[in-house]
Amino acid sequence: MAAKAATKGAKTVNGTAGKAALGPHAAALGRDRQLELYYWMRLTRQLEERLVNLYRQTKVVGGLFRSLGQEADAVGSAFALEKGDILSPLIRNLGSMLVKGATPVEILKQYMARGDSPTRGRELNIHFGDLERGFVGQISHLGDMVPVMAGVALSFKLRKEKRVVLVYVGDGATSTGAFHEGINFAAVQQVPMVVIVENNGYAYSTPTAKQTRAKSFADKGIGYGIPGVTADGNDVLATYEVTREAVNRARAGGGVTLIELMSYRRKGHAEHDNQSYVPPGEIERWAAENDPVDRYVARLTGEFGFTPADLAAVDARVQQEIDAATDAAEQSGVPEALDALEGIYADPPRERPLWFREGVRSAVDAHERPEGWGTFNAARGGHA
Amino acid sequence: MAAKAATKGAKTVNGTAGKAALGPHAAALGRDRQLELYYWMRLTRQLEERLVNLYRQTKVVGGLFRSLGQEADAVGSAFALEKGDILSPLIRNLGSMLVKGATPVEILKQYMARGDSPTRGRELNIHFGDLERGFVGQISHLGDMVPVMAGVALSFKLRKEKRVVLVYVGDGATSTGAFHEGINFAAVQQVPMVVIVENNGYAYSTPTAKQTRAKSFADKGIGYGIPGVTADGNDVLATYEVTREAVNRARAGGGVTLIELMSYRRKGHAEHDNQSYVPPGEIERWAAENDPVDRYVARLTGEFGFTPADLAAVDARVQQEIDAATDAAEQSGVPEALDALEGIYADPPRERPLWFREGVRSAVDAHERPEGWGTFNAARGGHA
Amino acid sequence: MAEITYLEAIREALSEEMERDPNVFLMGEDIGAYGGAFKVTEGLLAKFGEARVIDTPISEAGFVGAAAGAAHMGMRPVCELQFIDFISCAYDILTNYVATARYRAFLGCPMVVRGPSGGYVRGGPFHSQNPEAAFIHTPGLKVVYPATAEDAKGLMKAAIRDEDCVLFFEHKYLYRRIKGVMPAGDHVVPIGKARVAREGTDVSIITYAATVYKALEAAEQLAAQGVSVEVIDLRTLAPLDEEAIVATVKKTHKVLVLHEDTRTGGIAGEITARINEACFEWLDAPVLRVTAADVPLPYAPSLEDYVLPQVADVVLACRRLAAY
Amino acid sequence: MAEITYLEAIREALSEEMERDPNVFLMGEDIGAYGGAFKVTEGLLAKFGEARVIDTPISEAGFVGAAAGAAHMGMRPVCELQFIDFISCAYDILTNYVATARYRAFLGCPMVVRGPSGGYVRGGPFHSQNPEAAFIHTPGLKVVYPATAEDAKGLMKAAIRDEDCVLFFEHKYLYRRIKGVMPAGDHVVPIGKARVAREGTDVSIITYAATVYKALEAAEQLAAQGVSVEVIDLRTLAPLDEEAIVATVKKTHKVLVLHEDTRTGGIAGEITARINEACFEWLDAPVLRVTAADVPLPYAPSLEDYVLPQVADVVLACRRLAAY
Ligand SMILES: Cc1ncc(C[n+]2csc(CCOP(=O)(O)OP(=O)(O)O)c2C)c(N)n1
Ligand SMILES: Cc1ncc(C[n+]2csc(CCOP(=O)(O)OP(=O)(O)O)c2C)c(N)n1
Ligand SMILES: [Mg+2]
Ligand SMILES: [Mg+2]
Repeated sequence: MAAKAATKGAKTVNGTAGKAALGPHAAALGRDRQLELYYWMRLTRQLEERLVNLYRQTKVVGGLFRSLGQEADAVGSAFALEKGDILSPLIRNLGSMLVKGATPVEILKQYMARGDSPTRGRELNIHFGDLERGFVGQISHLGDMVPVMAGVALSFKLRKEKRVVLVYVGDGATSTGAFHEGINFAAVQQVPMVVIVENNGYAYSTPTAKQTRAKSFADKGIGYGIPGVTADGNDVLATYEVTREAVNRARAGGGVTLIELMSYRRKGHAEHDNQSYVPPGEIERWAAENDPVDRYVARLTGEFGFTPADLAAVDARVQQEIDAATDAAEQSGVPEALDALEGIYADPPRERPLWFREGVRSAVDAHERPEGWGTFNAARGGHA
Repeated sequence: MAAKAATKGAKTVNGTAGKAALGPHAAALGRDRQLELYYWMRLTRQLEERLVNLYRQTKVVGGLFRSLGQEADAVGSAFALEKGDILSPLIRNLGSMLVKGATPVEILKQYMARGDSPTRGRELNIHFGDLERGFVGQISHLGDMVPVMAGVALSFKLRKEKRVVLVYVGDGATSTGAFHEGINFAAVQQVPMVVIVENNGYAYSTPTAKQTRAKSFADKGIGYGIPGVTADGNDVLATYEVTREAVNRARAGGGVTLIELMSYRRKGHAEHDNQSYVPPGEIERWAAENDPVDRYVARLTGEFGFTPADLAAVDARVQQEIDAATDAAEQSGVPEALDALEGIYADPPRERPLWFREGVRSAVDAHERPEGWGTFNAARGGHA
Repeated sequence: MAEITYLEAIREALSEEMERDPNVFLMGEDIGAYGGAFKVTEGLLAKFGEARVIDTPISEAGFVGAAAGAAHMGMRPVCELQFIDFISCAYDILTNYVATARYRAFLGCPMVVRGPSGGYVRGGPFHSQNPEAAFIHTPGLKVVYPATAEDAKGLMKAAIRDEDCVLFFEHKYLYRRIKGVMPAGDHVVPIGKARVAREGTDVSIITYAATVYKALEAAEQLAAQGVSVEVIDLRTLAPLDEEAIVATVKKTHKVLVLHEDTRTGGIAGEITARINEACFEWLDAPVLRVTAADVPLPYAPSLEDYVLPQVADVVLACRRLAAY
Repeated sequence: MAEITYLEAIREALSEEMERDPNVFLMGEDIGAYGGAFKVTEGLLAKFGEARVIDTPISEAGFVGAAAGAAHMGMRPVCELQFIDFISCAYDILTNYVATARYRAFLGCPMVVRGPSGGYVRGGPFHSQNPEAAFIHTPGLKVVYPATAEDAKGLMKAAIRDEDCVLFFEHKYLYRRIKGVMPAGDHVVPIGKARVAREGTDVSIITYAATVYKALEAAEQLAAQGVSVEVIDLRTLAPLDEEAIVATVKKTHKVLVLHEDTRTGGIAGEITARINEACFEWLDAPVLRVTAADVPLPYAPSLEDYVLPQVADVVLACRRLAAY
């Protein structure tokens, strides 16, 4: 399936890179919005590159998860939402979160487990959210966000609010019972929800053929009585188009759509994964022939008539924002140990320290940094 | 959906009752086998009628679950298996179990919670099994049997045994995560398994339209990359035909098939359910126009040339067997209290009595019979 | 005022809360037209309509998860599990998603998950469970398990108003057997407070739900034998009312913990540990447990009766404590 | 003989058992070509082939359920959960189907469910769990949780040979930190037997898994302060080795139960209750607990360190007991 995805993706590119006919929604985007899409993709990529540096400096606590080569799918789909809509990202949806208003400094602090990070050091990497801006923090257990987001969408329906939910799952996560129960519930209730399956060819090391016998993930739609469509996830405009269509349908009361976005995970599951299981040449082929940023740049400078200087200006802005965010993040401190006891419940607002910790402000004075221990270690490993 | 099912079922009957073209497998059945099908359907129906009597006499402990109007679907499908194949029944598959060798006296003792019943009074109604004869006892949690039976089928594949698994789920049970995870696993592993969805229009009080938006349950096959077919579950030969085809494919290494059998639940979920939620006339219509036993009788005496006396002889045999089984069941005793502590583990083989029960052989001398308490009561209620 | 059953008290609470707060709505299997397997929600569809009484597919993880999402948005969902035994299918969602939402993501889950629980009803291993231990173990969840009709109503109202997820276990043996007169007005029983069901001086029985009545019956028999028994009905299992537990230990110095759940890993262990930590010096005897035996609950009356705690067991255990 | 790690010991056990018995096979996510998230199964695909090392879809209920079905037929499946935290997704299948199969249907489930467990690794709330309490509560399941490399191997071999389902928790903090020399021959450690990890006379620490090392380190410090500590490594959590527990209580009369799991509803409660019942008279002090705080385990080092038990906590608690 990975190979198949590769072929498919490649096919879209051959001869058509940057030239696929524009759908009506994509065609309606003004020049600002066209450039904005580039900004988000570039920001996603560069921010992850910065995280790689920080990770190598052991400033990232836990694993680092990349979306290299999948930026279009994340950005293009989230770009189809309106203010008030809510999405639930997955580990490769940094781009979606940025579009929805997450800031680079939040991401960096979060990865560095800082005390003023969005989860105050409680949760990993990009596992955080903000209902106001419109994204809900995922948990690790794959599939669980589907029923949860179905419930968010149900609240929109019950309150007759014209808002839409977008939930992302990976090809692997479609195998979970939670995915099934959630999407079926949403379909029956006809809530305003879009489900995106990001088919990036792998779930950790598992190729799609070992995940499902279905020919395509879009085929699963029929079993839930909802439309199922496939699009080229490495074409940011195609991604935007298909999502916008589904979002509009949902907003109009048309219920749930299942969208499969074809892409490819060019890095390992996390930085520690050496991708030994990937057939030789596959990654290189995708990088050379089907990089979503390259493809969009070609289109921007060709079809849409932007100049290299236009793009360079965006690049410079991105770089400057990331530098500023890094400085800010590095300055923030580690969480105060006693904060660990705050806010499990609304009432009581905090747990009492255990008797052997009364009056103790932190458990150990110098936090031992666990040394390496193979694939999982604090400095060089970690898992979503 | 219930209404739709009704229409569909009725459509099959109109003008064709007993006259649907025979498929090759059904056509190959000899006269003995044709009559045997009648025997199993009649046995199923009459045994349940006997259970109703016993239930009214409060001899049944817990609820009573009927398969009235669904006998063809249970019998015809199980009839497609060979010795060595293993099925997992649901609450409406008494007929399947009988075909696989469960005896009336076992069923009666089981419903009466006798000490020498197949589960020694531990489990309810038809929740019991025997690997030798080829049926596995279900648990109440719907959907769970799908992964379990996928594992039984996996053992056949791993050992290169030419055996097949048949697992039943209701329309309602398809909504469970376990169904999804199990069938997907089986499909990916290409194990020799047939999954039958008995679409009887309702899950307890819930009509199919509130269970799924899919147009048909067979449509779910495509999402798992396996064949999905629908058949008239009230035509015992059509049921046999479609199952036999799938069983043969599975045995030949062709993997999993999803079969939807259209039928109708003429009684309530259990005897206590008054079916107030069913549209007026629906039950009567099915009873009058689409009773699976009536339809098969018409075919036996019409197309296949059996005489009323041939059938009467079967009826008499059935009645006599049930009478004998009832006598035997009524004579068996209640479980010995201390048996409750036997066989949770292979080792240790039994639990020690709790300290306050040492030397005590039974907890209470006269077992209080809980009085009625609405929809759930020991004498008049119960749930699968 | 007329007496109503434990079951009717729950229905009354649901109905009153739905009237009071338009955000309250119900989800579950067969709760609409059918009124639920035990008829707890009977009449509520007619009263509040399909948008607020939602029949779901057979998807416990699906609709409990959906409840969490709706709760984040300020709705107040109440989920019925047809039998509490099926809460196992929502275990992941409840323990990983719901219980942690406030802590890891600052998202509230004001929701209730309720269902008929418990044995003594010949329901067999999958219609008789007492799954409280698995959830008491999960920080972030609250667990209540009322014994009286008054508490069933008052705790349900408190549960619906709570800002966090409350698992509300209803004992099906009590549904129609237990009755009470509801206090007038807005009757809310605070979560986290135990109740002295009977005062006594020699031995304390700490228990909850159906076994409260086993304890009371035993206490009656023991009174005739000169042993004065105090019965504590915990009502809330998480958070535990440690104050009430300590108070009764300091009063009688002898404790029996009684529960219908299986023995190993049941809540009695936790209570024993707390007593050890908080008031070991006041103990004049070991904390003893009367519980179900460690087996799946069998179906036949003779077996079920053997496995579950009975009045005679409680009497025996209290006599042993009294004589200690 | 050379030392090998705790992780290698597990791999060695799997490999030896697969060689010994053709019915043993492995299932899990990414266990084949990739060798598993922690590389426990590395090399086994090459050695035993695709039929015996099966990469599964992300379906914990699916493949754990399938393991049960295969086990009924005489196979001996060993399931890897990528992280034990995902066992919650198989909670229903394990507690309702697997645990009850022998009792209600006379069907054996000789299978092992194993996975990397525990904290101290900055894994955050969903990659650090200790879910043993939920399963110890379930009759029909066995639970082991080794602390040493020798036990990891020997218990794994026993688990695979057991006629019932064994949940095998592997502490990921120990995977590559702890080493041992494997005893020669067919090294099988019986399920259900605790181990005296250190002899002592003043205070007993009852613990298991990673906190065994916290206990040993504390014991070392306490020895210097004149307090002699006995450390019991339970190894098996279900069934509990009550004999070993009682023996140490009768020896030291003072007990600290130490576990990494959260406090409320953790196994310490059960141990405390058993001690109360079995040897209350021998207690010279309350049974105390050192455990994690009742919160989801946070990710940042300062927070994780605060929540989890540390050596200093154990020292403090032992000193309090010694002084009692
Ligand atoms: C229920 C569950 N099981 C296992 C895991 C471990 N795990 C984390 S990510 C992952 C692979 C996910 O693959 P996919 O859904 O395709 O997303 P991708 O990483 O490719 O974006 C696995 C198995 C998990 N998080 N949740
Ligand atoms: C996981 C789970 N949830 C709820 C139930 C309660 N329950 C028992 S039977 C039933 C309806 C089943 O409907 P269906 O699958 O269509 O089978 P049918 O009774 O129609 O044959 C329900 C909801 C259950 N047994 N398991
Ligand atoms: Mg993927
Ligand atoms: Mg049905």
